[in-house]
Amino acid sequence: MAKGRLSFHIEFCKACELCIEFCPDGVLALDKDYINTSGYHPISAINPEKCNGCGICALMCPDMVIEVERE
Amino acid sequence: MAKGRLSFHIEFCKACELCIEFCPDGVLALDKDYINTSGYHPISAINPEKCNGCGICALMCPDMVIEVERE
Amino acid sequence: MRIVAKRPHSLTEEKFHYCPGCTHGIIHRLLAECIDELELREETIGICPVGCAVLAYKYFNCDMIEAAHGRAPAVATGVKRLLPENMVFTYQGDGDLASIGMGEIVHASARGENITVIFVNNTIYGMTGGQMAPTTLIGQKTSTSPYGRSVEQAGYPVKMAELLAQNEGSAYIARTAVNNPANIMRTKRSIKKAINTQQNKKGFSLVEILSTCPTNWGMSPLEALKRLENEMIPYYPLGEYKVKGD
Amino acid sequence: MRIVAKRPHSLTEEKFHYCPGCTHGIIHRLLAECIDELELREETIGICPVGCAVLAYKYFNCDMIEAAHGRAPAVATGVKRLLPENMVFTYQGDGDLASIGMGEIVHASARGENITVIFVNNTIYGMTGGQMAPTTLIGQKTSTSPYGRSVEQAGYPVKMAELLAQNEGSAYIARTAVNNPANIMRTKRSIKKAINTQQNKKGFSLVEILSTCPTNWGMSPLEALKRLENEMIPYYPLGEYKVKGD
Amino acid sequence: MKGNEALAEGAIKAGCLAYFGYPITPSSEIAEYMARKYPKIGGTFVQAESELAAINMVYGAASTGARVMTASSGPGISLKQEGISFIAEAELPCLIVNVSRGGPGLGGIQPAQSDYFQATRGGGHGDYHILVLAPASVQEMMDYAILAFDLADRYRIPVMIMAEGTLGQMMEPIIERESVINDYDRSWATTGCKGRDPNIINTLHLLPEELENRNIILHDKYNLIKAKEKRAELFMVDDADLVLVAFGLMSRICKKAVMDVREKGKKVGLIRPITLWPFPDEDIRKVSDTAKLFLSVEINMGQMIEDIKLAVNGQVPVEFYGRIGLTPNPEEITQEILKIAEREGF
Amino acid sequence: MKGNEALAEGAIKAGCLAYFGYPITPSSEIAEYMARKYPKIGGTFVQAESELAAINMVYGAASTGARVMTASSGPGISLKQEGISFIAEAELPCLIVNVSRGGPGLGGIQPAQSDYFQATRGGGHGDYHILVLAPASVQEMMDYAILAFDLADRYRIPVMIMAEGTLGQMMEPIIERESVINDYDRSWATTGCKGRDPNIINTLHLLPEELENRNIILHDKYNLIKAKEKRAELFMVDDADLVLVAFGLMSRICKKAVMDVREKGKKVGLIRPITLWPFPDEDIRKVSDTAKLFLSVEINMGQMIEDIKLAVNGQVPVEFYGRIGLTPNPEEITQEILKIAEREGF
Amino acid sequence: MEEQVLFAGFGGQGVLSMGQFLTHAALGAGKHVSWVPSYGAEMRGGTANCLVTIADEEISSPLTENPKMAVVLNRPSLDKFEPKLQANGTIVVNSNLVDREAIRDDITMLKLPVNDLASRFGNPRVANMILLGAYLEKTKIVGVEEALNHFEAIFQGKKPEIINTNKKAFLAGVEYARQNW
Amino acid sequence: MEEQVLFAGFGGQGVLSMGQFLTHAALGAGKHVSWVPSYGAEMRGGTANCLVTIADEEISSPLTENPKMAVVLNRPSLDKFEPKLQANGTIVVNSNLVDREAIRDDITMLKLPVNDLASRFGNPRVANMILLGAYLEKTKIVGVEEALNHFEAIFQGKKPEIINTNKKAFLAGVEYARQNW
Ligand SMILES: Cc1ncc(C[n+]2csc(CCOP(=O)(O)OP(=O)(O)O)c2C)c(N)n1
Ligand SMILES: Cc1ncc(C[n+]2csc(CCOP(=O)(O)OP(=O)(O)O)c2C)c(N)n1
Ligand code: SF4
Ligand code: SF4
Ligand code: SF4
Ligand code: SF4
Ligand code: SF4
Ligand code: SF4
Ligand SMILES: [Mg+2]
Ligand SMILES: [Mg+2]
Repeated sequence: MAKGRLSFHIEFCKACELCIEFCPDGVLALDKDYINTSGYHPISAINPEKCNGCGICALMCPDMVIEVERE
Repeated sequence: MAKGRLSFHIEFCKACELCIEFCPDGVLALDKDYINTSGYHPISAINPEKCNGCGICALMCPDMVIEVERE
Repeated sequence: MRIVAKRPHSLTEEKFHYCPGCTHGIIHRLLAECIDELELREETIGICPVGCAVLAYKYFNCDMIEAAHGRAPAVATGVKRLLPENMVFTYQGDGDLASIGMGEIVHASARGENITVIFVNNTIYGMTGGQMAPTTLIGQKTSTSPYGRSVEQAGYPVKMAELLAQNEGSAYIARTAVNNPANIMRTKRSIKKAINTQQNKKGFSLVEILSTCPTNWGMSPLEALKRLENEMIPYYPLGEYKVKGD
Repeated sequence: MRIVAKRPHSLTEEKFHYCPGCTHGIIHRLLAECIDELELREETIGICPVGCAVLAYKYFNCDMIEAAHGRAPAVATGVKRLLPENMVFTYQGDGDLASIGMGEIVHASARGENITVIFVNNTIYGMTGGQMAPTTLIGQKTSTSPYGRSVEQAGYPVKMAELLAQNEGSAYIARTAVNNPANIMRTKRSIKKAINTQQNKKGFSLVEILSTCPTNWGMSPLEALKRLENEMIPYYPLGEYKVKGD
Repeated sequence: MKGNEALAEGAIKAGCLAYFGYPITPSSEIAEYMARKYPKIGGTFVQAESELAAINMVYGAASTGARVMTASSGPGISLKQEGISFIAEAELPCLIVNVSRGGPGLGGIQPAQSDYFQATRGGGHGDYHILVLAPASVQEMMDYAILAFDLADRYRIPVMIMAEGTLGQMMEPIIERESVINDYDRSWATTGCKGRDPNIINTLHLLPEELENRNIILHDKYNLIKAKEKRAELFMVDDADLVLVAFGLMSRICKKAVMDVREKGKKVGLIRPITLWPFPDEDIRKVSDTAKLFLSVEINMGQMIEDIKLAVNGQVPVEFYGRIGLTPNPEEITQEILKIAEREGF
Repeated sequence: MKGNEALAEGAIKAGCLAYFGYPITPSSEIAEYMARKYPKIGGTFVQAESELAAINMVYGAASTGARVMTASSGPGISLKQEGISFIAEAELPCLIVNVSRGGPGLGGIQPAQSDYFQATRGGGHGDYHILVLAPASVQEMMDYAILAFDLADRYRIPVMIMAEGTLGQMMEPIIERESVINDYDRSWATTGCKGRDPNIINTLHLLPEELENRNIILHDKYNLIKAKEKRAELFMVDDADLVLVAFGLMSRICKKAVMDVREKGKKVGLIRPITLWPFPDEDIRKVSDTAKLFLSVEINMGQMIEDIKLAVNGQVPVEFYGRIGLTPNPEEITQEILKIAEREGF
Repeated sequence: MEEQVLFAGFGGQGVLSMGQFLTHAALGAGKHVSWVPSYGAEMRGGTANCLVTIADEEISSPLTENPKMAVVLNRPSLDKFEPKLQANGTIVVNSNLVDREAIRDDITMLKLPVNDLASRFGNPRVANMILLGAYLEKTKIVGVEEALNHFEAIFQGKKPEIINTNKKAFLAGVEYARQNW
Repeated sequence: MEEQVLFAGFGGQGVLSMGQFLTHAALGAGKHVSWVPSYGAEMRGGTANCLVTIADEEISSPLTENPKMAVVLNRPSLDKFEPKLQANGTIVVNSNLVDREAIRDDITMLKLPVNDLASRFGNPRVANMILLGAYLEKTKIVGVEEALNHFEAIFQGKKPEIINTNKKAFLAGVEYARQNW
């Protein structure tokens, strides 16, 4: 099964959670321990290993925070 | 057969000839012997006896020159 | 003897300034007759356009307002919102309504403004000397389309009746013509229907009337009627495009 | 490893000023991806509206012009007529395009102007703080329809795609949405089709995109997507309304 | 209460029950206030599709003899110019509010006074004027709205209230007013001609003589207004060497500066035009007999200064201090005053 | 050749190959001329759906760096005010023609000069100016069109030619000009960013500092234009007691009157402003050292007289003679001059 | 020499083109000319008029309220312009549409039954040419021959038969003036 | 007495309502008050601020470039307004989003980890109330009790639980100020 690798431009994240909602594999969550300079808890991968690289999160993200690569 | 009586407000006539064209009984013609103050040869009835009072001439007249009565 | 035809009360005694054979005159008379027959003269407030009918306020024997070019529907909205029980009509040419006034007419229709619009489409700007209108037919020569209107340069003639019928707010939309006695009678019926629509508070009503401009078409009044019949009606089909039930 | 998703070249590195979860951002990205894929960045001239997307000139990495409120189609006409080989697009909100800009958009379409219009319909005036738009749904509460939009007072929401499809000059007219991955992909396909239409000189092309305004709807981004799906799509059916063949 | 809301409330108190407008920052709260209030009191609120439609709806509504208003800002006011010219010619009373922002072009939404020329010289075509009032507090936003409708009816003229965006946005406590509504002749209104001859509202005059005649009639009216309605507030001008001239919010800021500088013993005063048209030139002329120098302080690049110069007519020099985008604050005005006092040895 | 046609031909000679406009009397012949000519020479003629669309098409077309123009009159020019403010802010070169008619409102189509304030003070919102030229003959209609495009490019500013309707309608023989087209920097134009960074045409400045900065830049440009481009024609002013000031067609009529009165031995002269903005105030100031009285003659109720007073600055009295609808003719100007000479004992 | 003549009549009577014809003829004769139409009052059905100024050197003012000469084709125009004519001025009238004598005794009125003459050519549109012919024959502002030479130039693009009828009409006017004035 | 305080932060942080709350409270306390928002720069995502002036008699100028006090919720606002503060002025900051010390030594900086405290209430929107409580406790421009009395009036229309959470947040701020400042 395909594997994906994620990278985040967290300073651009506005914590809208659209990516989280639409990720089929529950890979994503907001990082409650960090506040970016815009004052938001940015996105993070809680279980990156589950990522299949489908790119749906990036498709839904209004702010192009997420870059997805796939094997 | 119905008879019509015509009266003309000749000062309003602009000699457009629409009434003449549409009169079914060839009752009307321009009066070449008179020029109204607007500089037009106004409408006149050349054979009034033929008028059936249908009112088509008045219907077509853009300037309400013609008044039609019918028996 | 009974009177078959005479000048309606809803017109003043003023002589029209229109060119010989211009059918603006016929349309004025039809509208005035409808107002007479519905006994609305004293309740009516009319809005004139900027166009050859700019002087209509001298001809209609009721309260009249001269609007800026294309803005009659907005002016009518202001009047009607404050006097909802009065009859409010606008009388507009194709340059006035379909060109500069496009925004106002589409929105008056979308809002379902309870007004009646008499739209005189003669495919040209009469008053200003025969420039192209949005309704000018393909190939038609005007002073700003001297080689004939081309699609590349000016696109396609707009069909206002069809366009406005799209709006939910439009309650009565029809297109008629005044090129012969039968069509003139139909035009009168449509105008009356439009006014009834307003009286019944159903919403926006408009009658697009195909009309002539002998002067700027460079034709005799009779030739002009023929052109209306042979060239305009085929492109602008007559009929009722929207009739809202209750 | 191959890249599945990354920032398109046709966008600058600027961070969007849009509110969290506002789908303006998604639409920007889709348009930019199409420009990338068609390799048009250096041929493109974009016109921004006055609305929340007023700063789009900072985001699109191509020549950009900021137009007066509602006039983008006229500005685009001026550009396209002088640079017929360049790709010209306007990006407009529903207040900009469907309210103040109604005259310009209807005429650009009637003229068959060979431009592409990205029409972002979020049923509200976002930038100015949530006033009613012509597209605001019946019953929807906004700062200028605080008790919910009523037909009596404000008439019916205008359906621009349906209206503009009427014009002969319109070559491609579609309505899409960005509420889920599938619709987002469809939206991208429609945008690309619209640009192709322009490249093939077929005439006016427009994609109406149903979008969200979490801030002025008073909803979370996720609730906003739900509203788009449950309330907007039923009133504004998705699909292609006009596809001109050759 | 926000300034914009105070103005809207004042209009309602003046019996204005019809609002036609298109939203634009920083004026939108006026429309929003009416949208909330009118449904409860039987008023008419229409969000027009554009400023053009709005001003022409006002034209129509005013033709019925009702008290009506619209509000906008910057670009929106420019779009209304054709309509304003028509309303002025047709002599229809109404209120037009410009909660002004910085231009030109789209500019910004910062407060500004850069529409002074447009308001006082007629941004539209033809020889016409509108009466222009410039409030300086939230209280005056309400009071002048009431005053505006009375003046509009008295002279059958469109009245403009021009207020900087800040004034529309800021909150201050206010005293609610009860307004006396004088009734004026409305026999000219188009309300349906039952029992009378038809009325006509028209601005077309094709005959040269007729057009000239209309312009003379308007001109005479404008002269009458000039004779009767000039308003200004004079503050510490009697012994002043340096007299500041400023209107609206700017006048309030200048007042603070004047007080601060007076404490330093400088003889400085302030003239605050309340009517921008007609401009209170006599007041300024009189003061120019004793003052040594005028300083026009504006939130623009220098517009009212022309009216001051025309009033002073070369008697004493008139200088300018202004900026746009950023509103001059009391501290910098104080500095400017001291600089001049220093230079001139006041 | 009609004045309007001469102007159109001049524009073509200046390399203007794009016209966007909406018809209105008495300007329509310009559009009609372009509609006939352009198809033959590869020009772009678009009859816009409205003046609003027209001016915004000009905004777009000018953004590509092309020479473009529009023409209108009275109400149409009012509708263009928002667009003109945008074009001025964006510093786009273009030509806007006002073949003026009488207002306010729909008014009439008689010649008039009652849009003077609108043209010189900016009828639109914000602190901006446009360069305004006033031709007085059919020949100048052509010559100034050529000049206008050069000035527009040199200063990246919209230029307006303001001509009375009569001038647009009348026929006079003219000498055809060949125009030298200087080439100016166009690197700012939006033509697609191949091989360079993207260009942006924008008038939005949300940050106060940015907005202020923009206004200062514009202001400096305006001062430069004031320093370099003021133009006027002086006629028999050296020994004149009474100096008439008139522009456009009116100046020609006044010239005749001046000549007639000179024959009667009266010392009368004429100053004819050619640029209405920037206004040739130095010329007038200089003459005010020797002249005893100025008479502003306008086809309006008195507008340019303010600029004359500002220039004279109280040195000598400035009087006004004008009417609207009817153009003052040489005979009545002569009478007016003699009346004043009589009264003042010149 | 600086002459000013006013042409006035109904919208449709071709008064403007009458003036334009004279303008072109005079230009051909190397004069300075200005033609100013009263497009102002010229609404549909209204009256139209134009003022032609012909001079040897540059024209100072193309406008005047008191022309020396006027050619009027209808009654309203006569009523309007007779009072404004300069003393000793000349006014040419279409006697078919003008049913009165001159009121002033310090001007000369020349009459011509234009419509009657025009009907001879079956085309009422040539009325203006008849008047112009008579007018030029009488005033010699531009020589009749010179005018004839410029017909083709002025009517360029028009069909030869049209040009011919107009020439004939023009000459008929010349003839009438010779006979009756 | 005429005090001016500036509130600044991100668009969404409720700085404007913080100022409005103070305005209403002060009005309730019978003062002259003006509230001026910087709606100017307040674009989506941008920074917002408002200036509140409280005085005993009529307010001369509602504007100033140099307030005596400022409450800033983020770093950009601190960078922007610290330099403008009057000498001996006080600046209150949200230490969660402001990661630096004061640069000037002639002003007092008071810190408060607003986001941390707010998370206790599960609702980040109350952050502004926490700050306000602390600020009032410290400055006494309006008495804490007086402010509390006006809560219902100010929040009228809002749900009781909302009002309560805000009150709690407000008091938490007061408490924090007592403890730490
Ligand atoms: C703002 C403005 N623009 C242009 C004009 C000039 N104008 C007057 S009428 C008209 C068009 C008339 O055509 P239409 O509306 O079709 O009426 P018609 O004369 O054909 O009946 C135009 C362009 C104007 N008066 N005002
Ligand atoms: C002439 C003019 N009128 C009004 C405005 C104020 N204004 C700016 S944006 C806007 C509407 C924005 O709504 P929309 O077009 O739907 O864009 P959105 O913000 O929703 O994306 C308005 C009314 C303006 N800038 N210019
Ligand atoms: S790529 Fe797919 S699986 Fe991976 S995080 Fe994004 S949405 Fe989830
Ligand atoms: S969609 Fe984008 S902005 Fe929203 S939470 Fe996910 S990464 Fe952040
Ligand atoms: S009434 Fe009928 S028959 Fe009589 S004239 Fe008229 S059209 Fe002819
Ligand atoms: S239709 Fe009327 S105007 Fe025309 S000729 Fe007949 S009567 Fe005269
Ligand atoms: S110009 Fe045309 S529309 Fe106007 S009156 Fe004459 S014929 Fe009728
Ligand atoms: S206001 Fe609405 S449309 Fe504008 S950015 Fe915010 S969410 Fe998007
Ligand atoms: Mg028409
Ligand atoms: Mg929107």
